[in-house]
Amino acid sequence: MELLYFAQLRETIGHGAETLSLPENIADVAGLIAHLREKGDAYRAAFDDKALIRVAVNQTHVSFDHPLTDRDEVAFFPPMTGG
Amino acid sequence: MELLYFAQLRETIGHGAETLSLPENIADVAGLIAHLREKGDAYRAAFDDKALIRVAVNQTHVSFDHPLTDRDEVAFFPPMTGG
Amino acid sequence: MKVRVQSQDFDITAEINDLRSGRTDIGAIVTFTGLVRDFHGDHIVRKMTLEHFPGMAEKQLREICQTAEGRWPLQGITVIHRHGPLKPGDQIVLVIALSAHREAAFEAAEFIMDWLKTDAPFWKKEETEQGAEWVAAKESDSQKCKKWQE
Amino acid sequence: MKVRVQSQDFDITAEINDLRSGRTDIGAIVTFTGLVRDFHGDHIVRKMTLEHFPGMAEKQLREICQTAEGRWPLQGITVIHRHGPLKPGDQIVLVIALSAHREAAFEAAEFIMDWLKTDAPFWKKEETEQGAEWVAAKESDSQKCKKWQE
Repeated sequence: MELLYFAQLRETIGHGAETLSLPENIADVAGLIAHLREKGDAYRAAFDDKALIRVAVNQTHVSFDHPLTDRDEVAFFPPMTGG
Repeated sequence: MELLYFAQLRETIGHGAETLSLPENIADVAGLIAHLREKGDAYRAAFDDKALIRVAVNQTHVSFDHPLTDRDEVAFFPPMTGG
Repeated sequence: MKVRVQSQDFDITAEINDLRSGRTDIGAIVTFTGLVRDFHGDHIVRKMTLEHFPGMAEKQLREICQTAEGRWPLQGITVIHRHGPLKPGDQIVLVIALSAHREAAFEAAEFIMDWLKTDAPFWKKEETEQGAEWVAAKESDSQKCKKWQE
Repeated sequence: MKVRVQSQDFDITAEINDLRSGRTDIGAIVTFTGLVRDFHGDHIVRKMTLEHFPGMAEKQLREICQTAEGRWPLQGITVIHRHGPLKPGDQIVLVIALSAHREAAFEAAEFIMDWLKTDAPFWKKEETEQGAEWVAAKESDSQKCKKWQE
């Protein structure tokens, strides 16, 4: 799957995009976040406060219980501040 | 006093401005309208429906019981339709 | 506050730039432009003439703007109202409201338009295929003013 | 409906003319323009950078406009949102709503702005004398969206 990070998350993690093979035991966004937090301090810091994380799967806003497949594009970013 | 007429009132009366010596027995706008209605058919037609008449004394919207003096400028016109 | 009653047309970008004039503390600009429509009910409108009460028109527009300034934190207001002969598609009126915050700019512009409709001495005469006719005031316009008094 | 996400600036009059393109059935044009302010709270803002999610930004803006079109009788909508480096006074976003009636144009423009603030993937980073900082989302912006759901 494709992972994208924007704004603070991109800066904290250190890159804006990466490819990941979705482990079979991960069923939803919450599971993916738990998996990413195991990848090191930068990821743990980026995903520290779930209240400040928004997620889009294939460019549609979803909640943390949204199911995932290995073909999804998953984007993580903070609450939006455009306009 | 100076009298001004706008829009339908100006067209019905046939002119947009005139000077009038305010008769002593006229105390307010309603009295002035009654007086003007005596001036002929055109005036009577113009002031036929009081619900469609607005009045400004010295360029301020007033109601029909507003007092008048001979130095006032009195403007009569229909409800406004700008914008 | 800039209030103008004029027969000439206006340019929205130019009026905004004039109002901003180098300021960098403005967050929100709302503009309203009213145009002559080519229809009114089921009548086709060919031309329109806008009559006004010179002097009082400007005075009323200024008073409406002052009321808006007292009610919202505004950084600038422009109101331009045209008079004279107009045709469908022509611009009639422009309201610009500047504020640090978008809600104030939106509300002030709508407030000024609602009051302008019922309090500023302008009258529209339309030329249709059925002849020339003065536009009747709409009860809905009076109602819109009332909502600001709640 | 015209939706653009671009680094270039825009001209309001030109965008209105493009949207009207010879039509004479439009009665009301409301525009909202958001600008970079030189202050945020008590911090002086020197520069701003707008990051966005290409593709999803346009998609979200189109969806918000479609919702507005379903809710109000509109004759045209333009939304332009800039990205990249900006400075105080620069234009960030433009919303134009055209309708036969002013109330629809006002409400649609405000609706689009309220939803854009919370649903369109753009993020502001400000450079102040205290350093560079990502702007925090405001709870008041989420509240403004709720009023449209009542």
